[in-house]
Amino acid sequence: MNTPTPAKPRTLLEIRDFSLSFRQSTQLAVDHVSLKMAAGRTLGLVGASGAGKSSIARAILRLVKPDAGEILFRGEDIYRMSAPDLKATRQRIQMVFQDPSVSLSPRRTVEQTLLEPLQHFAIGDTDEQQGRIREILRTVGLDDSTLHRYPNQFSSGQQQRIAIARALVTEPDLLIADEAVASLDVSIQAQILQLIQTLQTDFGISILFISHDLAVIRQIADDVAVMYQGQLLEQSTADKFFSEPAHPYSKTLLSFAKGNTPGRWSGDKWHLLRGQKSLGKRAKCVYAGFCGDKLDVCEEREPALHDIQFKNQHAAAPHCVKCHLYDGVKNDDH
Amino acid sequence: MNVPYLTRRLLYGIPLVLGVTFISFLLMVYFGPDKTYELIGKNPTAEQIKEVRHALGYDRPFLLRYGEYLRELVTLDLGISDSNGERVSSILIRTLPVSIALVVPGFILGNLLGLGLGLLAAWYRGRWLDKLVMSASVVGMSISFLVIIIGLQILLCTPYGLNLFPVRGWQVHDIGSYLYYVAVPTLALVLVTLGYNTRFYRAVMVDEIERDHIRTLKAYGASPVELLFKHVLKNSLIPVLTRIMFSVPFVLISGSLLLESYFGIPGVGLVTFNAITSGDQPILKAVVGLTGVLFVVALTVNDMLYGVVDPRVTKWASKS
Amino acid sequence: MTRDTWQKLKSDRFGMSGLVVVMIFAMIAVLVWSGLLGQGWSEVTGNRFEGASAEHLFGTNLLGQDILQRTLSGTATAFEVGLLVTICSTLLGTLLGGLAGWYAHSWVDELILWLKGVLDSIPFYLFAAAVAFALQGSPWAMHLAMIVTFWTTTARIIRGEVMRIKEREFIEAARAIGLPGLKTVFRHVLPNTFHILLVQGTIVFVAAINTEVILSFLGLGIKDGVSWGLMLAESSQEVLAGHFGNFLAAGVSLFLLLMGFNLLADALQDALDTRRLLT
Amino acid sequence: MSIPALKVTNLSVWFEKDSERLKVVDQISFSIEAGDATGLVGESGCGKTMTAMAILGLLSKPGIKVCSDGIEVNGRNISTLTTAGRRSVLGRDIAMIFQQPATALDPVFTIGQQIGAVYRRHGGGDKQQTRKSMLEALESVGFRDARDIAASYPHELSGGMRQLTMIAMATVCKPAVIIADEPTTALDNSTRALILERLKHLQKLHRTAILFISHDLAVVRHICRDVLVMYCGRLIESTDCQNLFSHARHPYSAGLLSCIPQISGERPPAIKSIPGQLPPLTDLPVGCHFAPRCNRVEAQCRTSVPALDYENGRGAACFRPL
Repeated sequence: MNTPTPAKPRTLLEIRDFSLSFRQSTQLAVDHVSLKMAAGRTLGLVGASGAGKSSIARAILRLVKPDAGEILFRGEDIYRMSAPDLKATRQRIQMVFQDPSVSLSPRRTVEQTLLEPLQHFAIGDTDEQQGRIREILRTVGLDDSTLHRYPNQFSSGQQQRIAIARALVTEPDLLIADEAVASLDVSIQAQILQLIQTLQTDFGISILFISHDLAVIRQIADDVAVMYQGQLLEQSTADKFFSEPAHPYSKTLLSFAKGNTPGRWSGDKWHLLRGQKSLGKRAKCVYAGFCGDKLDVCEEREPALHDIQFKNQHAAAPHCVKCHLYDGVKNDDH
Repeated sequence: MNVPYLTRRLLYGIPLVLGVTFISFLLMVYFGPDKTYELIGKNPTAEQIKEVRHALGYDRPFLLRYGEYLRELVTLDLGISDSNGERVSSILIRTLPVSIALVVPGFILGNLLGLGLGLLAAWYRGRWLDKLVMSASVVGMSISFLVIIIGLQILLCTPYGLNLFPVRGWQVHDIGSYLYYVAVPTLALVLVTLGYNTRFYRAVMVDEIERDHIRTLKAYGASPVELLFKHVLKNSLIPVLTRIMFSVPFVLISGSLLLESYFGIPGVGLVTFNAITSGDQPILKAVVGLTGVLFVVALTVNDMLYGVVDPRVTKWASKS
Repeated sequence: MTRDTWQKLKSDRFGMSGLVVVMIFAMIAVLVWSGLLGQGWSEVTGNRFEGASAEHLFGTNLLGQDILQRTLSGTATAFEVGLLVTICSTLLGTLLGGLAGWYAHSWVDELILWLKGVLDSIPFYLFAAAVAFALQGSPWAMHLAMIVTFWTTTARIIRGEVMRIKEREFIEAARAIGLPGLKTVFRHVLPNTFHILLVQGTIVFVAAINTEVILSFLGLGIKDGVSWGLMLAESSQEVLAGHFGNFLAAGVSLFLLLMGFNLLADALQDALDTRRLLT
Repeated sequence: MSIPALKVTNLSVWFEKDSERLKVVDQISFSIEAGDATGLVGESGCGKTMTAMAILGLLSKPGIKVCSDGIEVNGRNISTLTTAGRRSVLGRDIAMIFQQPATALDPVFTIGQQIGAVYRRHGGGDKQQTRKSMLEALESVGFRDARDIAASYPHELSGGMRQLTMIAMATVCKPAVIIADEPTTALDNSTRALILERLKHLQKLHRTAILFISHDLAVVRHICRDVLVMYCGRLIESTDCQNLFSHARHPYSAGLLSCIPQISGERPPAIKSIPGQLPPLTDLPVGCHFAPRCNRVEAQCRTSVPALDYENGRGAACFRPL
């Protein structure tokens, strides 16, 4: 669902050369990633589990200590903000998690859960707060009777709606959804995706939608960014990505999603592709170990993130790819 | 067995031993009974007090006295008992075997029975056998150790009951007399620990039986015997081992304390009992120190056995 | 939430009978504290070892004191010891266990685990004896010794639970809006450990009463008052001579109260089955 | 008509808690021919795993009742066997693959020991023969280094590799039927495609009948010929995959299909969803359980239960099928 593109597409969030290592280890969970998010659009962040998607989400919420780089929200770096600015920023960025059964505090009523952010950010007086939480419940399709019950009295679909309501109650500019529908059944997943789509059109809210499921991303995202072992390999618009994926890994991801298999027949023996084993010495390009179009340079030099302009491309949503195949390409000759 | 894992477990034990000995030193020696007045008698002069205190070493710096206490423990030169002037180490050497002979049968029986009943109750959980075992163990847990001892004594050792066994004493010179004297204390020890053991082993077994891999085994036709004795037992060996290793020091000291003091059996327990009631400090000091060390040894041996039983442990050696 | 746990508890016959027994003993304790019952336990009102009679329902002991009065007053002592030790040790266990769990694998955690390890490895009765010496036989030595060592099991369980809760997404959500640590702990962590404290409390209560009996036998227990432990200690000599009054009165009362608490603890454990509340 | 590899007739499972009876599986009947793969599809709580466990007789907990008019493997009714009799069938004639590879294997025994035990338990032969067939089973699922895998412990393998060892265990005695309960749900895309490939390959090799349980219709389409759709414990549609995806006859199946997001070059239409909520087991609606959420509901839908009637091989339990 493409929202009417605003006149001047502001960049809401920009991640510049951001690196973050796993707890108590030097291995990088996020490996100098650069990423831009336009206001009012939904960016789908895809990749296998362990690619660093959730780490980026927690980095934006400043829940981690980064190794390098900066994250600019409305032009200001989150990691260098003063306490009051940080508090104001945290009001504008909210998150929804994967497993609804554990994202709500079990011993507190829905009313207490919804009121907590309002009280914490001191938004409006008690009457206004009561009105706001009732209105937000209606927006996510629940009625007032929900308020006085406990999370374990709801189905997983309703629990996720309550979690979304809690994220929306402070009217954030950016909503981060970390695998928000991954653990839901198909029919409930569809209801939640419908809800998110109405939020996009009615609220014009920017969403960072993290998922390993390309079909869900196709349904919900305006732009797509692909992560692999902590690195950003490609970012482009959804239409472009699903019709002409640039990076070899993007092509493999799409073929897996369509059910093709990573094995090869030789005689009657069926050879299993080895698991995620990298090429012995740390190949410069992180995907070299599996890339069908690998060049020699891929093992010597790490590819740069090439910016590739397309003819009718949306200004705020760049199209770039981190691959030596595009070293020579300056403009769109596809 | 990779050595770094073992050494780390041993190092982990050092602060524990230091902690135990420090606290026992603090309570037993530093704040312990002050013997100067016993030695001096009526209205002594300031000068005499100072001189006696110096002789007893009370005026030396705190850490030095603690160091002194540690040296005693390490070299097993534990000083002389106040009550009968015998060397503490020789008392312990004489009485420890008696305590071990007293406690071991009850300890083994209590755990084996507990394991068996726990296994039965776990396999038939929810059915009548499980309910029977559980309610019996609740009754077992609700009877205090002292009540069991006195009750058994009435039943088995007095004319009001069967009067088959001795009320007190320990004239053991051969197997016959050993069984004769150890029967009632062992029965008491088993009865008091059986309830707790059964419930603990049942909980461990139920936890193991409900694991996914047991369901897989059932789905591939494994018989209950193979399931229980090969898979469930081996997987629950760790919690079982931990419990046995950790209860060794306690049953040896606290268990024997009551049994020996009540049945008049000359083991470490009786010595400790008399030391408590009469305030014989060197003995208390020694027993606490030794139990602490025994506990740490049990802790380390237990961690080492982890490695043997569970292949996952030695690789990651997670710090529990 | 608590309404359906109460329903579940009511449906458990054993649990209910346990609760009733505990209530009866609690009533007796309250009556004794308020001076309506069991006051004359120390007066010599009969001669030695009288059998059960209208005047002395349970007969009299060595000194001619009425055993019934002593048993009733013993009930109050049992609750005194039980409640004091349970409340203090559970609070201490929750505080230290919570701290160790919240700051898992930090020096705070290591320190508390070390302290727990040390206290666990000192044989309790010797520790109680040492504390009694250090406090020159004050009547509270026993209680202090129990409190200082009984908190360790509660702390271990609470530490594990807090570490599990800490990883839950609803805690991450609280941190994401910048909720201060303390508020998060008291609003989102501790309420989820309440059910454990209830069960652990009943277990510690039983342990406290059992320990008092043995400490009294060792002469380290109740000093200025009567307790079932003292009565049992007395009975150990009288029993051989065929006087079972003290033994039966104290033994049966102790058994009934412990049985009541154990049944209640089991019923609470099932009713508050954590698997159901917090998968 | 050859004897079906697996034939289930009127299988029901219910919980009995004091007076209440909660029906979890309601009169399920179906059959699978040798060499065929049938999908059992439905959302969580519809009773598909319960059906599988009931077929294998693994629901022997107090309070759970199972009854059927026969569960036949290669024509032999296993539901009436004694427990010892059934134990000889489980793993030899009918095997099961579970969803969570992380916990499905015993952590303190090696892979070789566990697969060998299944072979030996079913009278496989002496030590050498057991080891040989165990290694063969591991090679047949694609492990070139079978000996290393056999010597390793479950925690040393990745999720995907562990699931492959489960498939090796399932096929070591070459059973007539394999029930796979969501074998790929806990795995990511690349490993998922790999496991499905292995199952299809082994199915053709040994002409094994596969009952493939899943909540993911796309996965079922990839591996199964026929498909059964379950809702609230009842079979509401039984057809082949082509027909289900092109022309589902039951409103719930159609609704389920429209909910699945598609990967397409151009921008997909707005997503559709099924209105309402899955009814709780404690108060299932009378008559057709889907009635409250169905846009084709009639009076009789709320009173009587539609039977699963077939029309040229395609069955739907609905009074007004699409």
